[in-house]
Amino acid sequence: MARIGVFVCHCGTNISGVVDVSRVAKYAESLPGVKVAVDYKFMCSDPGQNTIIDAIKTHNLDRIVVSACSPRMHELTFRNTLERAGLNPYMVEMANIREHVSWVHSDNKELATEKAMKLMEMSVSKVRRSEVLTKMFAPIEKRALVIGGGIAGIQAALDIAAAGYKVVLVEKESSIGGRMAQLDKTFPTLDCSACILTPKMVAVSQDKNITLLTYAEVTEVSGFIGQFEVKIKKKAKSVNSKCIGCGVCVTKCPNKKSLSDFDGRLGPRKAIYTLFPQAVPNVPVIDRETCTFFLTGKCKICEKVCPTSAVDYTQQDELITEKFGAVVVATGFDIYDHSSYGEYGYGEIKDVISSLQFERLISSSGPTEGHVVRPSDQKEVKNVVFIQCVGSRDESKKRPYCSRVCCMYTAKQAMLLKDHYPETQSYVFYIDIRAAGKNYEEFVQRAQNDYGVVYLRGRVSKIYERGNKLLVKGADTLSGAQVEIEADLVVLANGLEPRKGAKEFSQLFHMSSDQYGFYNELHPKLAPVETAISGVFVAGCCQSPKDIPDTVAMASATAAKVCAIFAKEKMEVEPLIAGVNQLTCSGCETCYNVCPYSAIEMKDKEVKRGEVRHVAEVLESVCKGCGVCVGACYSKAVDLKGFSERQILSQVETATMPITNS
Amino acid sequence: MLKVAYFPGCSLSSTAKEYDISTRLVCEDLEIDLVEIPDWICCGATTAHITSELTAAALPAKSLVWAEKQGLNITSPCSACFSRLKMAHLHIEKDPKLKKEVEEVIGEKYNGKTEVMHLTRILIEQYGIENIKAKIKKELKGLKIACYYGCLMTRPAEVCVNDRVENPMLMDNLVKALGAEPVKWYYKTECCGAGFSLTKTEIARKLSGDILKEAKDCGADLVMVACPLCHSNLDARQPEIAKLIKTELNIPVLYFTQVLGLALGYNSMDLMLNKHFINPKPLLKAKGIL
Amino acid sequence: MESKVKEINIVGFLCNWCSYAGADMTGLGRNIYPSNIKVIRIPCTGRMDPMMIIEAFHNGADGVLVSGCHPGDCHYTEGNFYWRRRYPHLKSLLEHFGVDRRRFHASWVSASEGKKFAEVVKKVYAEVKDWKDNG
Amino acid sequence: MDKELQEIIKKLLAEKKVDWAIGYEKAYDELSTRPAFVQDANDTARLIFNKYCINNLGLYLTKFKKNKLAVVCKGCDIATVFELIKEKQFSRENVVVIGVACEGVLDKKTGKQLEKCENCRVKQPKGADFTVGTGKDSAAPKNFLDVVEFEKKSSKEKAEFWNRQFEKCIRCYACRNVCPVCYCPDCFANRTMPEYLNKNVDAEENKLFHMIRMQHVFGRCTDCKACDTACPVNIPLTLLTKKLAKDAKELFNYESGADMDVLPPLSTYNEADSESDIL
Repeated sequence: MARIGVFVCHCGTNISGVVDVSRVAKYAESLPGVKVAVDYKFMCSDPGQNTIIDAIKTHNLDRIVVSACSPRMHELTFRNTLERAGLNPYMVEMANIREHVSWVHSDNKELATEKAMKLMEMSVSKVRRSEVLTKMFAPIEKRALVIGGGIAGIQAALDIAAAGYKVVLVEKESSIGGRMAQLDKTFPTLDCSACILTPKMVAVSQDKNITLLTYAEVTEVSGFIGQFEVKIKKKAKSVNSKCIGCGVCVTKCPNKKSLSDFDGRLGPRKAIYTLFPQAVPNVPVIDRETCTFFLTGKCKICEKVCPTSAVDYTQQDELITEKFGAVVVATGFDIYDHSSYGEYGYGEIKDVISSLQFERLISSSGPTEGHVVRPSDQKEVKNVVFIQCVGSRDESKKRPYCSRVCCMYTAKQAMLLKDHYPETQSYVFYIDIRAAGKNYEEFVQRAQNDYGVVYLRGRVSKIYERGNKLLVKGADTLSGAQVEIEADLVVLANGLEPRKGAKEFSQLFHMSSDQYGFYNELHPKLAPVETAISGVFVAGCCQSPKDIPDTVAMASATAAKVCAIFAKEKMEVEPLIAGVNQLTCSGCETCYNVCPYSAIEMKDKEVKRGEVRHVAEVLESVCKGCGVCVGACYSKAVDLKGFSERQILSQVETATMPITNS
Repeated sequence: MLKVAYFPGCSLSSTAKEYDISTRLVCEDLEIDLVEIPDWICCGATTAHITSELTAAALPAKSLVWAEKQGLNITSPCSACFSRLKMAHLHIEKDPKLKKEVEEVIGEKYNGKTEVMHLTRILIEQYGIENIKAKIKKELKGLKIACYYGCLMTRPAEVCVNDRVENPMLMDNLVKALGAEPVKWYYKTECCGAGFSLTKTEIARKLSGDILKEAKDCGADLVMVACPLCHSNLDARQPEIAKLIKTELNIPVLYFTQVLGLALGYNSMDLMLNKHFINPKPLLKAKGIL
Repeated sequence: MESKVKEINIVGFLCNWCSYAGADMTGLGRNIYPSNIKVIRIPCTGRMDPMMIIEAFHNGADGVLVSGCHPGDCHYTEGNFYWRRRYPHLKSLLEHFGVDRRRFHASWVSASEGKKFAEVVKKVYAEVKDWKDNG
Repeated sequence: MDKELQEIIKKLLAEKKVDWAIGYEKAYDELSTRPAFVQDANDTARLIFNKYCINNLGLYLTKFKKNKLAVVCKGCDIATVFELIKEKQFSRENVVVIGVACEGVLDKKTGKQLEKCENCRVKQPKGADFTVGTGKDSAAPKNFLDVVEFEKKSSKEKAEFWNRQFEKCIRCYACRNVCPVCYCPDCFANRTMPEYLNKNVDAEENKLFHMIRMQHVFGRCTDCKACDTACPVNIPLTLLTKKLAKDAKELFNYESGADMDVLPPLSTYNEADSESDIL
């Protein structure tokens, strides 16, 4: 038989000013199982808590009801009180007679008191059905997996490594660096992208805690927080670890048939190549689809010229399986493919280029060594038109969102152009200027005031090729005029979208994504780097478009989250989770279908001797205790600890019974 | 045998008679069965759709329902008729309330089973370029043609099925198949100003002039069209435009069915080439086609 | 015949993260509402087992209110979407068995909508009273 | 037709494609049939199909889960089989569905055709592995006229109607026991902890049982009428099961057992679901 103590709080006069607290306590004494009931001025104060501890000892109580304020306020306080008194912390229930009674029913003290008595009684009947719950612990594999070697992945890896934990950084290209490595300068400071990125890339390669796997991809994931098991495919590089990065092979390779994706396909790329001069690791790879040797069986020049015999044509793809405790997903973005824009020439007009192509053109390590020339005839440019919101804020292209960085990089590109070629004139077509960020608005103002960039508010309706010029027709909605500009080059501000294959990738982790394919964070405000999958975090543009400072901040945030997991010896898991009675489970998979966290596993299990059944099982470290499975289970085999069917049913019964003995 | 309901419309019964004649001729030659809708009524352009949504939908619905009953798709060579038929269909499909009203007005059920296809699509896509090629009697070698699509065939984007709104290629591909050379130009879908043809003629003159000049600059021998309104602007107004912009234009404007007819071996009289203001015969003779 | 205030009994199921917090907010704002509602805290409307509602009516509750986070705001991302499916089905079934539709309600109340919670309770109270008085 | 049916089953048993075949056989009089369980290929001669084969044999599939089974199904019974497969009670590979064309079945008590057979759209079975005979489907869709009529009553009238009905109920649980989707290992009605249901038999308690059972089979019940036919005191359970079918269709455009790829309505959601009635 339960031994229950009921403690009624006055909360100064907050409660007692409306509710007859002594009557509530008196009524409590009449309830079955209640051994003691007292009222006190401030239950949450030290003396108040001590009253509870003393009563537990004197009356040998095993369950407590505190009639006071909202459990959202003080449930934790009283759980700790119970723990100090040597009771299981989950044996306390609170009756909310302040927020839900005295403060809202001050118009009728009699009814307020009766309701307070009822709520207290409901808590008593609930606590009588409470079960001892023990905090659970799960082991943690203290190694982190970071997927994506852009600035987000680099930062996350460095931060986690700095805390002393092992990190594996997986990058699908042959070098880390990501999109930031393609950029020339960065806004709003105009410092050189490579200059600030390269040291971080080198730091990654030199950090003893970081294992760098480039030219590699994650292919399979199982397990859960603390215990992820991940298969990684290391693609054959055809160059082994003896390589010293001298680059002779690349120089001598006669095959330059392919175009460099890194350079926006504006320049050639050898069959053996490093992504860019500052690549980390500085080890070239052979593209077997274009290499003459792999196609025809002849050539082998790279093997001949290599001073360290590092070229190895026999290398095979390798599949490795590793265990991780937490994962940071930083898979980045692609730019919107503007070939869907007929009015800009379906991507077929050579001198209408993407923003990333412009970055490569103006970069001194780019295909033209920093000379901004027209791709069609390599001539220098004079008039350049920039068009913003290409694949952003465009309902018709199903891209209604703002890509956040285009206003800024367009201003930057126009300024850089003027710096390089003072005689050029830039025009920018825009919808709105979105320059929210430290020193951002000032930056755009500089472009307009100091650099003479002409901003036209409106869209371009058509680009015509006219002789060797481009005729750009558009509207300037501020003056209401039709504008025609004869341009040498048109640069589109392509919006940001998820990497191709982002949806398929998210399925590896059962992460959810929005309609565009950006990964969903757990909560848009209060859990922006967590995902619905415990132990999997997101950083950078795979979650939504953002600039470099936000990306870096987000990456560091994920690192903090990962370190917080790793800092514990074992992982503590709230015990208020679901559990399956497998004897009554019918194996219909309804719970498995509805669980938002993939915390249900279906198993063929011997539930009775000699009887193997298809049944559900809750992954305790994954379950977050929402109870959707309980609401959905018609076999009534799943239950939720702390909010069990028995507890709620008893509350329902008590709530509908009239008050007795009052 | 390809069978399709035929909606000629008012232009093809009057100012664009040659379009109607050449269409029927070409289809007969290619063995495409055009079933003229008996008692076809006005498509509604442009008075209906600027005054009443219901009338604009109900007028074409009548013809659409007839075609549906025959189990036929429906075509019209006139871009305006095509546009109205197509838009009415799209509007009715999208708006259940309108559908109900239309059904009440026409007194029949509208199921939307009939597809509205412009004649270019019927010929080039359904009948097929390869099949046309097989029937060619005379290759139109050396003829540079600017294919002009105008607005009604291509806009809004929903009507432009299987082609690119901003740079349509259907007629260009046909021209190539006939042995002529399609000119690469950018004014394929620019506005000819037909909407202002009678009210603010100077706008129509300016816009049509731009198109003709661009065609000429890009080296076109003739402009090929698929719309009676475009034709009247580009052809009938050409002399006054030439005077206005002080440039000699003299660039014949033919319907695509006429060009196709030439390749199938028909002569000037068959195709009513004499009906044009800019006489195409000297050019065609010079190229050895007539 | 008009029923006495005391005779009306409403059971409220509020999700912990939005509506329960919203009801707390009602208290903070001292917005008065009928005391007939007795609140049971649940983690999420997705936890709402339809059996509990059937049992509540069976036990003699005059009204039931289930309140959760607005769609898209669920603490568990999608729990309230499942509830949003159970609700119309359950309401329709209960009605078929003779449980008047004025007796069973659902609402979305966020943690900041203290005033709204008071309004919702008033509305539910009025509906239940209307049923009790006028049949 | 019986011959053809027997041959198919004989072959399946002889070739060891299935362990058991479930069909119908003649019972104590001409108007009675009962389920027959055949294990021996030489024992198939007793299998028949006629207009008195009212049982939904899908019921027995969950009781022989470990075996490979062949089951004789009327078009309407196939929905049950599909629903059970969807609920992972067995896999499609483990059951051979032998569809029999059906011109409607008769309730031998009344001699009348079951109401569900009137507008039957699966007289010709769909989705079966073998089909015997040909049937002509009704062109008219299922109608819910009686449910609509009942819905017009006031809630007081409805409550009174059901109270009268459930006063008759003796809680024999026949309705549950013949229900193919009532396969829970431990029915809530039998539980003592928590005690969802008192064990005493009275109108209120009986109504609670039926309300919960109906809620539990929502979106899964194929409206096969097994419960309605089985009820010894003639409670019109069809008025409830048809309501479920109507609601599933109207609220969620769902038809139990119709589409193997669509999850039951309460196992999924759509972000655009209606919230017309939510405050």
